[in-house]
Amino acid sequence: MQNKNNKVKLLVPLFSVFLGLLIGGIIMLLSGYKPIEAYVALFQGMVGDPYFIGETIRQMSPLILSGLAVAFAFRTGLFNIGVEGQLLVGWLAAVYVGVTVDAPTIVHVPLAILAAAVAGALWGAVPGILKARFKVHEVITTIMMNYIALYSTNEIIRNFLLAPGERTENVKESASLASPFLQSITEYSTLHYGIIVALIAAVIMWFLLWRTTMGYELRAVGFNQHASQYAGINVSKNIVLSMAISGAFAGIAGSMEGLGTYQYMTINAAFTGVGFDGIAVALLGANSAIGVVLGAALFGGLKIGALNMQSIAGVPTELVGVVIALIIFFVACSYIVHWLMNRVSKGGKI
Amino acid sequence: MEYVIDMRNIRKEFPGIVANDNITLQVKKGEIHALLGENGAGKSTLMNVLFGLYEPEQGEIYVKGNKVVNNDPNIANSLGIGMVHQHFMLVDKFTVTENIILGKEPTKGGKVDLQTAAKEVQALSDQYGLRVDPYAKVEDISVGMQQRVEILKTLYRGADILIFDEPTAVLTPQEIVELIQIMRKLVSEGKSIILITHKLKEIMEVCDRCTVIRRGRGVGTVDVKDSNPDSLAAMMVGREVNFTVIKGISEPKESVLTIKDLVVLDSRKVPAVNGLNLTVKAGEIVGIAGVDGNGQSELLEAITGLRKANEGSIHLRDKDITNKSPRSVTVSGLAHIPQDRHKHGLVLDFSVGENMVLQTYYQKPFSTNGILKFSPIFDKAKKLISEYDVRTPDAYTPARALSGGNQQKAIIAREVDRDPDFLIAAQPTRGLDVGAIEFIHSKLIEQRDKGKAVLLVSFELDEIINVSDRIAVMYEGKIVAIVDPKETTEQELGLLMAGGKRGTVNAE
Amino acid sequence: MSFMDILALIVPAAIVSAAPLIFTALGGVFSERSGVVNIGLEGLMLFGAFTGAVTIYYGEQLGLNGAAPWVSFIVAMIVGAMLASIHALASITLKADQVVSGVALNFLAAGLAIFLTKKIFNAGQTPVISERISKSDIPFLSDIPLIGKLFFSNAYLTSYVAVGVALIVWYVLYKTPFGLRLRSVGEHPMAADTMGINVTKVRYIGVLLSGALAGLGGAVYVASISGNFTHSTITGQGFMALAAMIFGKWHPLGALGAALFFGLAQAISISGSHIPFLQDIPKVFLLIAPYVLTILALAGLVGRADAPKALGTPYEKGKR
Amino acid sequence: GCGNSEEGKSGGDAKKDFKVAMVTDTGGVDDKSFNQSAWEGLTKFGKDNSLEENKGYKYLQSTAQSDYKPNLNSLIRQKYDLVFGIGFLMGTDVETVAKQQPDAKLAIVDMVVKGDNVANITFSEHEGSFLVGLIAGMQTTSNKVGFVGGVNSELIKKFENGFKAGVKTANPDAEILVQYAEDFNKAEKGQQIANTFYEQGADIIYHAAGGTGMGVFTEAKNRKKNGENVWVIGVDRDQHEEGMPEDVTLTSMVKRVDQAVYEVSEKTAAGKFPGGEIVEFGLKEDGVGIAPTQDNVEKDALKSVEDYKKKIIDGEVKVPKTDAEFEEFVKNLK
Ligand SMILES: Nc1ncnc2c1ncn2[C@@H]1O[C@H](COP(=O)(O)OP(=O)(O)OP(=O)(O)O)[C@@H](O)[C@H]1O
Ligand SMILES: Nc1ncnc2c1ncn2[C@@H]1O[C@H](COP(=O)(O)OP(=O)(O)OP(=O)(O)O)[C@@H](O)[C@H]1O
Ligand SMILES: [Mg+2]
Ligand SMILES: [Mg+2]
Repeated sequence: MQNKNNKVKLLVPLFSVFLGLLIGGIIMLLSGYKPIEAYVALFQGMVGDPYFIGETIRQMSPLILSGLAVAFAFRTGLFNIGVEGQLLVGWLAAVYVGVTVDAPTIVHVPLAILAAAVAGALWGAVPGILKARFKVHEVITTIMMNYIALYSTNEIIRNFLLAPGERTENVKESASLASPFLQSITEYSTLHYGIIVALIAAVIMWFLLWRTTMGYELRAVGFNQHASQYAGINVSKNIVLSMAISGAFAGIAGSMEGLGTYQYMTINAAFTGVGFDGIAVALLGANSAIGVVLGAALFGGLKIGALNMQSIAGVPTELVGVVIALIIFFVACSYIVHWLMNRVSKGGKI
Repeated sequence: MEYVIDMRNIRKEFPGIVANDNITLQVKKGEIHALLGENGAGKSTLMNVLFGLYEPEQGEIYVKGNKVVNNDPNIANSLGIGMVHQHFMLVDKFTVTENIILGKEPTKGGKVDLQTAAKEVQALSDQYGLRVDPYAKVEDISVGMQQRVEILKTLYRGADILIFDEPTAVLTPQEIVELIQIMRKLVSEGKSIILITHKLKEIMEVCDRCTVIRRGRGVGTVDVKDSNPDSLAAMMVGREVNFTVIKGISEPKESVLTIKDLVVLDSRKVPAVNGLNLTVKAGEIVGIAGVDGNGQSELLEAITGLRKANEGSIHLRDKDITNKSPRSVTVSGLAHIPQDRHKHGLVLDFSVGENMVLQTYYQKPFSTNGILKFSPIFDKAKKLISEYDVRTPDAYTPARALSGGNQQKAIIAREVDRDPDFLIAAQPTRGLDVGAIEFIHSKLIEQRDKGKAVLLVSFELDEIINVSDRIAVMYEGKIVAIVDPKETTEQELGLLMAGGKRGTVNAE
Repeated sequence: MSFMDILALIVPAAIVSAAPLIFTALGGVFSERSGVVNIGLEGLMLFGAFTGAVTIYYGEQLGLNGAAPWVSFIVAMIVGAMLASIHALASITLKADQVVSGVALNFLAAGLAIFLTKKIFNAGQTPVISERISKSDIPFLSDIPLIGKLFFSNAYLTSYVAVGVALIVWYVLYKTPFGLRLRSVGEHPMAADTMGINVTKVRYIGVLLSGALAGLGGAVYVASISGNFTHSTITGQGFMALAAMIFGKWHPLGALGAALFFGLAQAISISGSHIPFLQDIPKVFLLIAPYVLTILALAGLVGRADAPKALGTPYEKGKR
Repeated sequence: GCGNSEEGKSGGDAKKDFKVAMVTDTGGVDDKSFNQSAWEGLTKFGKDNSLEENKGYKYLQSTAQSDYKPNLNSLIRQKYDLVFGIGFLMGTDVETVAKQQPDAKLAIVDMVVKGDNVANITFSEHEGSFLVGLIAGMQTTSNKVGFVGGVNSELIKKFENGFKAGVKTANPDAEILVQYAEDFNKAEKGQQIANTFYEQGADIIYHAAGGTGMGVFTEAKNRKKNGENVWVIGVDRDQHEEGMPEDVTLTSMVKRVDQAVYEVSEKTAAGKFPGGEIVEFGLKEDGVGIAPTQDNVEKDALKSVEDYKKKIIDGEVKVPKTDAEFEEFVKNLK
């Protein structure tokens, strides 16, 4: 019984991916592209050789973290659309520490990541406080905080950290997550040690939520504030805490960009999109830690693979956006996937 | 055919359970027909089938002699069937009138004609003596009035067959009296009523016939005048049931709870508790009798730390717990079976096991240094589940999946097991069947006999009189009288609860 | 600059930029009042902008002239409703999580719109359209002293349509049987069901209307402001509309007010460096002012907003 | 995915084997701006040398900043002899890739980076902006003109200061309003800024603001329709079309990225890759200038443009790029 459930749990997403690709293929066919060639290129571009594997993993790291941020808040009954803004302030904090502080790597890297986490946490805590204290809906405040983060970080870079090229200086070697070793084994991909940070964060999220009294309180408040209050749990504190932890994950996602992928921060003319992608990753992963990691792998892989699909088969990268959307739809409508799976398995038997 | 309703061999399954198994129910025109059964026996399910909310897997339904296929409340409405649901089907933010006309709105030029509608509602409510304020918002009116709105909804649609699913579970004694009068009036106008209730006394008082079901199967239909509460209970449970609570004499000792001059404001900032004094001693059960809305909820919330006390003091033994947090009050030795089990008592999406440690999860052995220890938690839960006979597949099942009665047992298990000095039980048996009530009452008395102080708040005068050692009557935020249950009657209590005076009243 | 001049600068600008938000937020009101969360407003608006740009472009080719934008509005509404039907199917019939479905809709709309643009025009953006909605003074009304200059001169007709639609939505929701039913379905679908209301149908209508209005919002944006559709034409306006809807407490006139408030805050922020007493404020503070003001307004004045009770929960017959 | 690309005699002179490609920034290849212009240049080069699209010359589009490096790498791995990164945002990525792949030849537009195997292509936007500034200064009837920038940055500052210098040169009394939208994609912001400018009496606005600039056109068209005599000066390419049918485009400052891409490709194919050099395209190189559509520009303004073009090319006039240089420039005018 339990076993069968687990099997279905795994089959639904797999089947959803299949259906998403199938419909994506039909769209390609209708619009005059060659689906097989495109998908071969897509797959090649995800995991076809060490270089692409490196890029896919690199793309995963911030996605895992922004997905965790959304998922964590979701688990405690909050919808954090503000991951984007928390990511930006985390990015800036990490780069600031990376540029201005002198320290050995063993101190510098954790310090810079910590700075990102704290910055993200503070940024996330604001909507938490507003919700706990004034009952303001977190969806609006997090959207507003995104814009505030975008303009403020740009202004801070412009006034205090500007280097030629509309960006900050590179972070010091000692604060960098980049790894010549990882790059060399992946034929000079941008792969860096951030993935380790992201995976540790996933374990932390799981552990926090499911193995600690703090997680017990957070989940209780997420499900039923009245009962939590009755049980002696401080509801306001937990709302703020939840948003702060969510923001911390988002902030660390920013440090992936600042210490790993780019080594600097640019003046952003628009949002990075990583925060919004995090919503999709969290939902694909059913808000569980392991699900988020897998969701990020799929999402990141498809996005990287799309570049190769464009390059080799000439199919616009946007098609992958359509496929991702379809996959999310099918995961969400697991009902219809179950139904189709039943049809298929029955048909197979007869 | 003489039956207005004739349901034959109804079968209704839910995933993994047969809720109705070959049940037959026949209702005569102009009668009040009781439907009796334990919690989860399948009463509501059967009525929902009749009302067209569920489609049965098997069986036939005849209404007024015609076979019907009824898979939509619209069809039920047109057949003249109306239902007052166990959980009210009212839109809180709408007015009384809006709730009543919903789905069948009178219009004038495409616009809902609220004025005409309100007039109609007023006329209807006058006709049957169902006092309602057509313009009041449902969230602002009493539960009793909400129920009258539910009844008006069915009458507005011209129903002549009415289903009442546990209407009295949420009413005060006065409201129950009114409801019974209303039902009589309805029947006298030629309407037929199906009444679901766990209160055998009510069945004896108003019903003509009674159909009993047990675990989804029909046990039989009897004429009420040929039966008595004991026989009905035995039919329903399948064994003899004790109604009179067996308890020894109480031996009160030192004061455990002492409340002095307490003032508590309600959410509209009006004093709901207004200079209240009360003591509860070790080894006694004090029952608080009172009409809903006289400050009982606010009193309990102030004691438990959920609401701020504006004046006065509350002591638990020697400890001042006035305006302390719920956590520190709990730690001081208070346990609380809350009035609303879904809102306060349980985190419905947590497993039964997780709910069992709702106040103790942070203590040893359930956690150390902030890390949860699951085996002690679930060991504890399993022990409580078997000790208190909580019917659940296992400790890992979400609390949501349990029936109300079993949810209540789980709460009681958790609260009593913490071995508190002082136990508050608010409406502990609301909506439960007689078997479950019996169990809960015996647990309360067991606590008393162990030397604990118990405060029981209930709108059921039966319960108050049977279980309490002392009764405190609460009226307009004060304790207006303390009476001895052995020396009082329901009539006297009812009078006091309505603000009447008794010779010498000494609120200690 | 006199105070009147400042107002004359800010108020019309606010009204101009608010119209697309108003339409989209009103769409949100329909969907969410029926109990269906609609995070997909952004995607619906984006697809509306795409549809609007394409329709106007081909409308020009077909010689529709000044009628082209208006035709595009109708087409965008139809297409928006069609796109929203995916959200409706997923979240109402298939009982999918409504947030998930809405997020998927955003991805779908963005991907599809650019994909189709590339397919149709062989370019990442549509051509610039010539036929637009143009600013004009409203006859007579613009001659009223004070008010005329602020509210009725130099403005888009679509802005007044937006205000009119807000009033209509209010009337529909609060005065008609359909509105009563729609709201009841969002508050307590089971109650509505027992009253013989077809919950599924009403929710479908709510979601389709949201698609139509959000599509209209996007098309109006193109016809009155951006003039063409690119991958960055709609970036966040749908989310702002969502915020306006919540800010406005799920009430059509509230959403209208909130959208105007956003427009006003934005206009102050932009004109700030030309207004005497705001001139010396560092630019970045003016830039973030609209968002900070919104948060302050919410915390200080508006506070708790009660969402429709059944918002976000799929309705299953017989489930409690 | 490069198994089918034949291992070849690279570095040969034969143009047949020469392969060249570019990576767009997030604007996309048809942004009606410098990406598109670069692609036009590359396409012309391909056609002129009868290369096959997608084999001999091609582009890759980036949807996010993080796509730049993978895209650059991908093209190098497909053995393209020269890879362009379009836009200063790609600077660091080009630099890193160049370091990692010393055999590859790269070029970056609008930016200067380190590396012997990178050609740096820059433009003298300030010189072109100076010319349109002259026109604005001469043709304003209100003595007030405006400049709308996208995101405040060193690059856009070149546009601003060149423009202001041109205005002041032609018309020392003119007032110049300046505002940055801090966004390249917010048409409604562009419209509101333009509204504010026009409302305050400006009659000509020069924009360097990408999609935000679309709002400037919208506002101008509205006003022209209502009888006001207002103008917009376009940027990067001839934006005559954006101003139609109300005809509000006075002229445009064009930046010939196509020209630059073509020339650098040609040089490289001929074995003269300008690695490590800065290739500056100014007025002299025809890298910047005013658009071919000049119908709305008055005769004497055009004449003045010609005069100053010559002076700038001859080094007689040095156009300011930064705020400080502009201050200096204005001082010297008096
Ligand atoms: N929606 C449902 N889904 C699954 N099972 C259900 C559902 N509703 C009822 N059941 C099952 O059917 C049985 C009968 O439930 P029903 O609500 O009819 O009991 P009842 O007799 O009305 O009980 P009570 O006296 O507590 O109201 C229950 O034991 C339950 O297991
Ligand atoms: N969401 C659900 N999923 C599965 N079973 C359910 C669900 N809700 C109720 N049930 C089943 O319905 C049965 C009866 O529940 P019900 O709520 O009617 O109990 P109750 O005693 O009447 O509660 P209450 O005191 O709240 O009226 C339970 O046995 C439970 O198993
Ligand atoms: Mg029931
Ligand atoms: Mg019950």
